[in-house]
Amino acid sequence: MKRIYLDHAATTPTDPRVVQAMIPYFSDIYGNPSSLHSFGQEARTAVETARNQIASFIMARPEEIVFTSGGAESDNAALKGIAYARREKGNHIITSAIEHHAILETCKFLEKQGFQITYIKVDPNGLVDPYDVKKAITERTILVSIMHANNEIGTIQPISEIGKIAKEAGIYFHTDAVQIFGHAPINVDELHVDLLSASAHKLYGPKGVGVLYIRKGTKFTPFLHGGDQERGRRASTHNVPGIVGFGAAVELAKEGMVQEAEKMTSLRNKLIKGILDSIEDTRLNGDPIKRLPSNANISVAYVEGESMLLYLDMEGIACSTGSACTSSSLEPSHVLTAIGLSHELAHGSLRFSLGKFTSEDEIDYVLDTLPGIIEKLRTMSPLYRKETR
Amino acid sequence: MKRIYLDHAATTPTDPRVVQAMIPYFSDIYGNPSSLHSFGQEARTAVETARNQIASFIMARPEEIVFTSGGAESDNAALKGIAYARREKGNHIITSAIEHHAILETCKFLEKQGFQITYIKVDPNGLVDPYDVKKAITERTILVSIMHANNEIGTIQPISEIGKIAKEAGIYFHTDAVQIFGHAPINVDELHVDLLSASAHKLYGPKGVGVLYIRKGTKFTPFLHGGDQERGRRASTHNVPGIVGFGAAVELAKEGMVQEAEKMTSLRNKLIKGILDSIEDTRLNGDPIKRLPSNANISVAYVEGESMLLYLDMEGIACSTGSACTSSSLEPSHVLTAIGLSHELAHGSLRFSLGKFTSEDEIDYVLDTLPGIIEKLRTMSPLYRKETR
Amino acid sequence: MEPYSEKVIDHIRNPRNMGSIENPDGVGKVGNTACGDIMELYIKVKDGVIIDAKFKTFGCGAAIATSSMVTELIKNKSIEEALKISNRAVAEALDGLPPIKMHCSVLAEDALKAAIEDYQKKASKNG
Amino acid sequence: MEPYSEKVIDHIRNPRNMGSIENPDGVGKVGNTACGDIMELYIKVKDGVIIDAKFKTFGCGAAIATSSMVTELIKNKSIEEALKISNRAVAEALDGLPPIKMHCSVLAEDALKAAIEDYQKKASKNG
Ligand SMILES: Cc1ncc(COP(=O)(O)O)c(C=O)c1O
Ligand SMILES: Cc1ncc(COP(=O)(O)O)c(C=O)c1O
Repeated sequence: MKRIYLDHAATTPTDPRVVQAMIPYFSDIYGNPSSLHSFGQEARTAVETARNQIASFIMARPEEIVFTSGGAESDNAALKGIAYARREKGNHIITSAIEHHAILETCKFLEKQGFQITYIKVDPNGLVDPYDVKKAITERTILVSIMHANNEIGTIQPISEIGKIAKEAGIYFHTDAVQIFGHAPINVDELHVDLLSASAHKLYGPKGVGVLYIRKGTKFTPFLHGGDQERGRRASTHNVPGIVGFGAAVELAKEGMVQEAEKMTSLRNKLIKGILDSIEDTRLNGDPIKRLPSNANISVAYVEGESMLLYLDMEGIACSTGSACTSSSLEPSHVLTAIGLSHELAHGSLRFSLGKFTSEDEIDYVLDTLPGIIEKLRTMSPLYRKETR
Repeated sequence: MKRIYLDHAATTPTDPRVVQAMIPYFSDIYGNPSSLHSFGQEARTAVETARNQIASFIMARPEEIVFTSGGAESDNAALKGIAYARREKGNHIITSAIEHHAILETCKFLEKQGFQITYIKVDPNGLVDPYDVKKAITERTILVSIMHANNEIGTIQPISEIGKIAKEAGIYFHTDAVQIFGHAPINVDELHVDLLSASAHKLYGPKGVGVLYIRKGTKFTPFLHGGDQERGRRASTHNVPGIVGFGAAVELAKEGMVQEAEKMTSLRNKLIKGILDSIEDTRLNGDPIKRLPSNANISVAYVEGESMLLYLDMEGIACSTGSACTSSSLEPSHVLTAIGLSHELAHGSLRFSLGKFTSEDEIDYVLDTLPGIIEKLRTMSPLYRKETR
Repeated sequence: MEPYSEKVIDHIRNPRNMGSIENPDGVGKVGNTACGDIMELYIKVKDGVIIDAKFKTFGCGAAIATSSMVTELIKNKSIEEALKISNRAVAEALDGLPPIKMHCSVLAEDALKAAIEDYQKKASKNG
Repeated sequence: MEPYSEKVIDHIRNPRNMGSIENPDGVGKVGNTACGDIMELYIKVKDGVIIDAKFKTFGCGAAIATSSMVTELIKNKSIEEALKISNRAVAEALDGLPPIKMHCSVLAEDALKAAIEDYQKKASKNG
């Protein structure tokens, strides 16, 4: 059976060139970068090369890059790192209602520790209004954290505007850039961010390695306590192959991302148009323009997401859904709810996320396959009454 | 030049068989284990297989195994996870003076959050007296954390006895087993531990992946907040290749560790005897019997550790030192100080840690090389006055 | 989430007794879109025996599979026998469900109970 | 820690002027085992010029390299010139030191100052 992977927002295959770059660092150059001897120093050089690659990619200095175990750790470290470092200054944090769980759950934890969180609402396209951030700032605000691009609906936020507001107010600004990192140019100065999270496996790098950018001079309490690694900002033996892989992935992204984005945008638009045209009672979620080139998030009335996902999987097509049934909370996606979808439409959502290897044939196959599946599931659905329409 | 790696306590080379097991999970079976579609489910199966391998290795249930990014994260998660979950019950934690920095620095952080820590002293061999733990328990004690084997001097603690004391007092017990995991049998029930930390790269597995064992029923607040992964106990996309590699490393350890320990013990003893016999004013640190088979920690009077390390490195021999000069604190190793070494002897320590690939030839080469180096450095040393002896 | 059993997958792929019955003797409608699952169960009863059963479901894979399975389990069973079918029985007949999906089997049991209640109400009215 | 420069490594591998001077004109002894470094600097002075210098050091690689370098820098320099040599100059002559090792260059400067002071004390006594 044909197998089509359209879930790149969940994770990407590691580019074989990235794997090749990593291989020597498992069994040959295996030292601990913290060791003084030559085995350690060779490994250290590899880590510093990757650090330079990543720093130059976002116009940062190498010493502003902290390696972590992934996007979730970067998010946890950013929020807790500032919260604990700035506690005497204040206890108020501003974020949005549509952040990733790594942000929202960390906020919940911080609320239990006495912090106050403002969750900025978004408009029906999922956009944060920078003016709302400005209004939410109080004397006790220590941090603003707004994601760069949303992982479910792909909406890209006005980060630079929000950053400017935070900067003018003298408040640290963090952005979760996990979804956009490696897919569009990023300049930390132009964005006015003090902290930025990224994860290698979203850009054809390995799973289990991330980055937290921390602007020089930012007060920061480590999240992972222990050794002297990362200038005291993150303990634990470096994941050398993973870090090398992240560096290699960034190098490939530098070269390819602009072209890849163009290609994906046109395929993505074909997919969206094809679905909306051929299947009635469907809608696009997220901003039609300010969105990730890879993202097509569609709600299909009268049918539930997980069942669509499973039927698509039976036809070899992999995607994801914001349906409650995939989470233990039994709540539909907080993002789809935040943009005002009814429960039914939130449950009936599909996210197709394209990758650099996605072909037009694959999109055509989805467009051929999906209508039949929807028809079958609608026939099964008590919400869909052909006769009464 | 011959290159001899005797720093396995810092990190081990990844066994090529482990790397082979990991390779398919980069670019072929690359799904996110949290995804419902077949790409995700294949990856999920691989993660669950590794979980079973590791659980059965320590006689635990699979659902008691939580994958982390390494030993430092496991340590942080264990301490903070219990501290926050048990805060109403009490705020007192017992640990030892010779723990890894991942424990001690986390304790320092918790002290700032209002917790009280008792640091149990050790005897001149580095042993914790279980009776001291018993005496330290108060009504407000919520956790005891004592490491299984020390990373510097190799001393193995009476974990089972300490575990029994904690159990009888109804207090959670954590052990940092990073150094011993995969090198000797572990049975979590016989040790009476509720939590246990391990890190794959200390047993020929990959860097950047660890495990926290959490006994069923243990109250635990997640350290890394976010998704539903690991039954809500640790967020972030699974590091599938790393986890598979950890499982494979454990399988190899199951087969080989008893024999390897025997071989290392005899080589290690030859190394220790050879050094003590051929170089005057040297001493062994740590317990002579209750010690890791791999560990030889020697203090050399009149010379400083980093300079010995560098001279050895020039001859192709990689080891480590507890000298202050390798840390940013400028303090010599807290472990060597805790066992009562003078500043001079603490500064003049060398740790050789053997591995399963270490050969007798390599040990002979060290024994041939070291005396000349010590002689040269002693000639340079103002503390060593040949004439006055 | 733990994976679905092969039997669940089979019932998702080939749902048994999908659809509705014209002039049913009993209908059970349970669930709502808030929780994500809606089930409708239709039964045809003759001489106290369920001779036909059909379902319509808006819901996840487990919801489809449990609906499908419950219709299979009750066909040609007497009303008394059908009333004894618990959500656990439905889940077991499917070789188990992932823990977070057990609520779907509860919904299937509820739909069955509701359909039988509806039948009994109608029967007592007509009787 | 950042790696040592090649020049530092060279001075560690081949320390210049290692040893002591019999009947030196000045000796500087600085440091202690608590901080991990001890340096002894010996100088021989003729007509206000340092004609020989030797060192003994207990310490890390940077301590050895800075001791070695400082003896090189002061040889054949006048006392006045030698007094102008700062710890930065020593570090720079070694193509830099890792930040956490800069204190070793301070120790080398201290040893030099102490040796010159010792020489000046002796000289004024004899003079
Ligand atoms: C926006 C966003 N933030 C954070 C994360 C967490 O990244 P990771 O799974 O690598 O920890 C993800 C992806 O899972 C994401 O999409
Ligand atoms: C005893 C002990 N605990 C914790 C750690 C931390 O493990 P990792 O570096 O894998 O985070 C180490 C090794 O570095 C260790 O030896």
